[in-house]
Amino acid sequence: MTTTAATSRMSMAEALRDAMRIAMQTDPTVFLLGEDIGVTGGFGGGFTVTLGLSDEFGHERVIDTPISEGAIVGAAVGAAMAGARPVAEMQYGDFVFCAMDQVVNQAAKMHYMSNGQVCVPLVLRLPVGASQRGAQHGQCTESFFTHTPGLKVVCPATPYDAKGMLLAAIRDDNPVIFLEHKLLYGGKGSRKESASVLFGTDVPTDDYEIPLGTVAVRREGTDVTIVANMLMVHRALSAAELLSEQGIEAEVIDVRSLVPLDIKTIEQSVQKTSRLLIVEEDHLTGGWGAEVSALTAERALHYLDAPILRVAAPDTPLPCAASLERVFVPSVERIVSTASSLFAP
Amino acid sequence: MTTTAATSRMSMAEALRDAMRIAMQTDPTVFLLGEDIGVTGGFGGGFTVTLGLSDEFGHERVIDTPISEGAIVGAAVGAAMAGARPVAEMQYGDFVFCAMDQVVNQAAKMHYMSNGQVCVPLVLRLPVGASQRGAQHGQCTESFFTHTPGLKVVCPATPYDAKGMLLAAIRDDNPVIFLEHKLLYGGKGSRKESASVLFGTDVPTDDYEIPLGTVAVRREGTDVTIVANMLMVHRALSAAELLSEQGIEAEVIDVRSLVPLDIKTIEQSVQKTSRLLIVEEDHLTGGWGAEVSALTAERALHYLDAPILRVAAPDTPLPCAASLERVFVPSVERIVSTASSLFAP
Amino acid sequence: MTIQETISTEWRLAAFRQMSLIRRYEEHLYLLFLQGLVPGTLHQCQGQEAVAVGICSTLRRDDLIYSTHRPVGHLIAKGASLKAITAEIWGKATGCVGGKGGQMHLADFSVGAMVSNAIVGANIPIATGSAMAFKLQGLDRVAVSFFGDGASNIGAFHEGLNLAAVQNAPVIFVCENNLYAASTRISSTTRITDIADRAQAYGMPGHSIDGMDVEAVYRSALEAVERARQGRGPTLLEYKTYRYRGHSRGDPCGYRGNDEHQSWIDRDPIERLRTRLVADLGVAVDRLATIEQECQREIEAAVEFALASPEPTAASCFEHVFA
Amino acid sequence: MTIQETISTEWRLAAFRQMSLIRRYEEHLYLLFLQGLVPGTLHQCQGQEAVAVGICSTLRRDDLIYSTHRPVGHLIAKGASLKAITAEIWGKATGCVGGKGGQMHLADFSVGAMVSNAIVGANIPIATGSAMAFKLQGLDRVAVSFFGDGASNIGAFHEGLNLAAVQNAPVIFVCENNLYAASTRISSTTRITDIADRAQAYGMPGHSIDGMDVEAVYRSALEAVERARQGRGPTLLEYKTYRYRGHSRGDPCGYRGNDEHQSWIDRDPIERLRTRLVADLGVAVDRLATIEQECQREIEAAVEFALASPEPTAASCFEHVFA
Ligand SMILES: Cc1ncc(C[n+]2csc(CCOP(=O)(O)OP(=O)(O)O)c2C)c(N)n1
Ligand SMILES: Cc1ncc(C[n+]2csc(CCOP(=O)(O)OP(=O)(O)O)c2C)c(N)n1
Ligand SMILES: [Mg+2]
Ligand SMILES: [Mg+2]
Repeated sequence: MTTTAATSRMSMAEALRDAMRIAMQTDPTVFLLGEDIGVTGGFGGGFTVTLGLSDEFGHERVIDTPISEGAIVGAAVGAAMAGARPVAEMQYGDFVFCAMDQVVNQAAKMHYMSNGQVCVPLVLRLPVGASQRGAQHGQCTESFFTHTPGLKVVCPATPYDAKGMLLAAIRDDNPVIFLEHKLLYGGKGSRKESASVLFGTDVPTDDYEIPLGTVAVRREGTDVTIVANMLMVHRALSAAELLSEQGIEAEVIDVRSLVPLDIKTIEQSVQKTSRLLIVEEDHLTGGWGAEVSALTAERALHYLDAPILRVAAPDTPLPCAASLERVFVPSVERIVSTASSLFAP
Repeated sequence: MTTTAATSRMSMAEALRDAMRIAMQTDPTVFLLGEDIGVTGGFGGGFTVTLGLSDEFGHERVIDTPISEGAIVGAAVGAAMAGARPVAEMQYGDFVFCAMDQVVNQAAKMHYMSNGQVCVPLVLRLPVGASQRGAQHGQCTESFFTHTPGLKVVCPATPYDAKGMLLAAIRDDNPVIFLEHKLLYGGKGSRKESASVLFGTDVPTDDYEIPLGTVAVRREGTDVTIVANMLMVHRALSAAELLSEQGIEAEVIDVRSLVPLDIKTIEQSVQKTSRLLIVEEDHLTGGWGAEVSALTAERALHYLDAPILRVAAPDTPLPCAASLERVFVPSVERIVSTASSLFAP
Repeated sequence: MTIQETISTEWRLAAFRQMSLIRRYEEHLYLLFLQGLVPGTLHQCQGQEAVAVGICSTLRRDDLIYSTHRPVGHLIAKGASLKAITAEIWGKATGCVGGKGGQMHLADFSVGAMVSNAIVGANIPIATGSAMAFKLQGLDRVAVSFFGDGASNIGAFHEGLNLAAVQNAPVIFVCENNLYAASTRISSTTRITDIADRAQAYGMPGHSIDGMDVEAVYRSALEAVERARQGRGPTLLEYKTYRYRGHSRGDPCGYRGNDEHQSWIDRDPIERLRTRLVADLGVAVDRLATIEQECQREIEAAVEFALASPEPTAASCFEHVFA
Repeated sequence: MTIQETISTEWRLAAFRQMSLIRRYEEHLYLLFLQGLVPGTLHQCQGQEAVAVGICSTLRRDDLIYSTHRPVGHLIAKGASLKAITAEIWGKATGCVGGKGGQMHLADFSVGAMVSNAIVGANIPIATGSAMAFKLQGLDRVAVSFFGDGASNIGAFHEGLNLAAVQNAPVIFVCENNLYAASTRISSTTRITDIADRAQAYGMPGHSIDGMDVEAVYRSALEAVERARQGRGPTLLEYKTYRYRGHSRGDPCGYRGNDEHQSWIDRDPIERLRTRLVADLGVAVDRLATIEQECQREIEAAVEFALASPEPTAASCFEHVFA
């Protein structure tokens, strides 16, 4: 990050919009497609992210599609193979299951199946995370994609990362699954999510990229490594402050890129702290955290002074009521108490 | 298994057929649906499993559907909620991605979303495993389902288990994903898979169930625990014989049920052997093996004398050529050498 | 005797009551929402009451309906407990699905209202499957799938209708064409104007009908339901209608014009039925007003019940994953 | 001057050559298969040659085709390297996709033949997307999606055609209706007989055409391709045809009758064209025989090439996961 560049206060929704604007300005083959993303007088997608872009770039480049998730992703695959750089949106990440064949059997595999002769440079944006809408509107779907070879999977936790990673994702020659947590959008007014945690930070107004495949150490610490993504990064940071009061210094690593995964940095941190806690909003069983745990058990077992623990959503569908959602989504308290338990004698 | 019962030599395809026959005889609400499963003069599905059943039970109970994977699973969900017990088939497991919304957002969640007021007693049969058909006809898809709360996930490795588990699955009140490895069907004649490993074993002809949620210890050993499923159970057993020649006695556990998972038995075995090797045909990253590793790193870390290792398919799409498929699918040699490496000084 | 002649004043009064209950319930919620008192999301059906009521009036209690993200009208018309659905919207333990569902996932299994589905189009093959199960079991029950114009563009519509047709399943597909899918006008997502025309692609009867006329809805539904019940297969029924309020909470409808809006309000199904009852059939204005007051009291009682109900226990989050 | 009159003897001779090459290639492979010499799976297109050749003869090299699990005809007609596809079927390093694909996944990017797709229907939205990209870039290229009767029942068909129609995308949807999807006859999976009728559901032109007549295929394709190229949108073309051999390797076709089979062989597209050339246009029988011999030699050279080619290296299994 060049510190001399001009910055502007942006929510994550604004930062994402800024990234798409710059990408479209700098490359005429970039276009957007999704439901309700460009309608005049409309929403700019489910979370205002594309608001105004159809005015700026026209409805030919900001395409409102029918409710046809399979065709949205399928068309993105076909467009990408024909020289364009589509940015497709699912209104909610949960709807990607309607398009799963196109993601898993097509987008992910075509480069390999062509023996490297075609590329599929598409971005699929998925709003994820619980927000009091129930079981079909709040799943964290990371690990369906991390398990699919050929897909890059990224999940920014800050406006700055969101902009730089989206620009990098659009310009990447591979299909990139781009997860956006609803409570991090920080939109304004009536379309703001009620439990939002992040409202705006200074983000450079110019064109910059954050290389995919990197993690970010958000807090240094010596006693326990906490690996988290998206909303959970923020909860882990809050937890780290509370742990610090108990004399436990946590190192918090934001795995903003799950594929490729910078396991080296995690491993080095674990070598230092000897303790690993993974925090994810995804379901426990088979979440991306299981893979981080398995990699650590393979590569750094002898450095560990305690079991590898995971704080995750339970293996239940997502309930709707706020009171139940609070039980479901990992809380700061659960992170603190689980981290503390690693130090139990 | 009652040893007095009459038995008959059955391939896994025959054992599965026998289970469906008994289920349909004993319960009029059981019916089958899928592509090419009941056509007169046809195939009995992609792998002869349902051959003859439409003659016996009629085309009303052995329903040949259009090529509409989403509607196959969707109709199964609806039928299950209306008092029937559908057994749906995908011709190849890979096509389930066309039906993923119905599996993940509907079948898995409806019992929970109804607060326990409806059940979804369906079975979804998925032929999996590499068999020289390339990237879209051979994926092992276990971990997409183990990660989805509300689904049971089972994967027999023998004709005996196949029959008893399919009967249990059909009679279970939950949606059960039933994985069948193509190279274990052991079909005869022109429709036999070329690299099949299992041709027939004695299977009781009567009605019996194997409780879902159990593992089977296929070989006892003291030095290393090898956890594997489906085809890999057989390779692990071959590997165990070779390891025995090196003086290493492997305990081989067949995780024929992935959800529910009997982690206790695995844990106890690891407590005995102090070494764990996981073998799966699924891709390495985020396979079910990652979860077994993570659970072990959480529960039995201090028993381990060596890193937890996994032998899995690589993180590449499945290539078609036999020469490449041999590189892709874990071999006996890879299992032996990886297991041996756990004993390196 | 044509079917039309069988519509009685009693039927009309019952329809008036149900439509009024739906309208007033939705408006009551809307007012509470404006005061910030409704948790979660909100998809309302003001303007579309005639479809829900006309369809469900032809169904038996043991027939199943599968609704959508916009379920209140369908549920009320099928006879669901108002208290239980209200408590569900408020996320309470007494909610119809214990707070797990919320506004988009309402149900009342005692009257055949299955959990409403928030994946657009997903209930189409599901309803088809229920109908196939009825047929398999030799029952004369039918299943109904409700969905919108937008849903007719998703793969599940195609697969579900085709499977139902070829299986001759006793299912009725009810497309409420309110011209918009969220903010997107139907003309920008398909080149046809009548969704009913798609029935031909499956060799199935399809009819496009005025969804602002509860009697027209009733007559068309009666024919389709009888057809299904008699084993003569599915029907696609499209009803032209309009949603008066926004797509979901906080939608100011910037994408559509006031004139269009007004033209539909001018054909309001409740006012139309009121006129018919009062002007043509001599029902006293007061009688209708009494019905409306009764509805209002029922609604207030339901909201009171919801507000007074306890939150679900934390433990219930973990219940009912498996049967 | 009607389009028909523009068909020249040269065009017919070229079509004869291509159809013969496809037929003889497939038959050659079939004989090798019977001897157990062909690895992997096998889905052949004998009988359907006229569709592949008629369509591709109207395309430019830079137009894209998206084929299926039954790709050989389409690939040859588009001008793909016979050696490279044969080597691919044998899983060799010199295969068009280095052995990674196999029989169901053939390609030749130098002539616009994209990797053929073995998920039924999946190429329909993909071809639509390529067409959208052409339009976006202001190019006058077109995309073609080939698929079967069975594919017209999957959701991707519905979503892809509707999106193409509403986007006015330069894409041509070619449905080869060979009456069967694997073993399942079309009459048991849909209630309509002409898949082309489904075009109405999307406000798109649809035509049902004799797929055993390469000239009829050519004329219908020419119209659709020109339409697309001129920005007037997509067309659904359905060709009635028949697959002479089994669905895939080892299928004895127990589900269909000999009479039906024979009735289609009687209308064989290659023999029909031969008759036209010889009887109507005075082309010498020998000239056609020479063409056929040339085809045969080309085929044998391709198989020799494949057999003599090296296996892919083990390392290549790990290559090209990411760009
Ligand atoms: C598969 C899927 N895609 C998108 C959505 C988001 N969404 C919810 S309602 C809606 C519009 C639905 O339009 P329509 O079917 O016409 O029903 P209406 O809302 O008008 O009643 C959309 C896009 C969804 N819930 N499911
Ligand atoms: C989504 C999907 N479902 C099922 C299959 C298995 N399958 C391969 S080809 C085929 C039949 C296809 O029929 P049709 O579309 O008519 O093409 P044809 O084989 O006749 O050329 C089936 C069922 C598949 N490959 N993909
Ligand atoms: Mg609508
Ligand atoms: Mg066919």
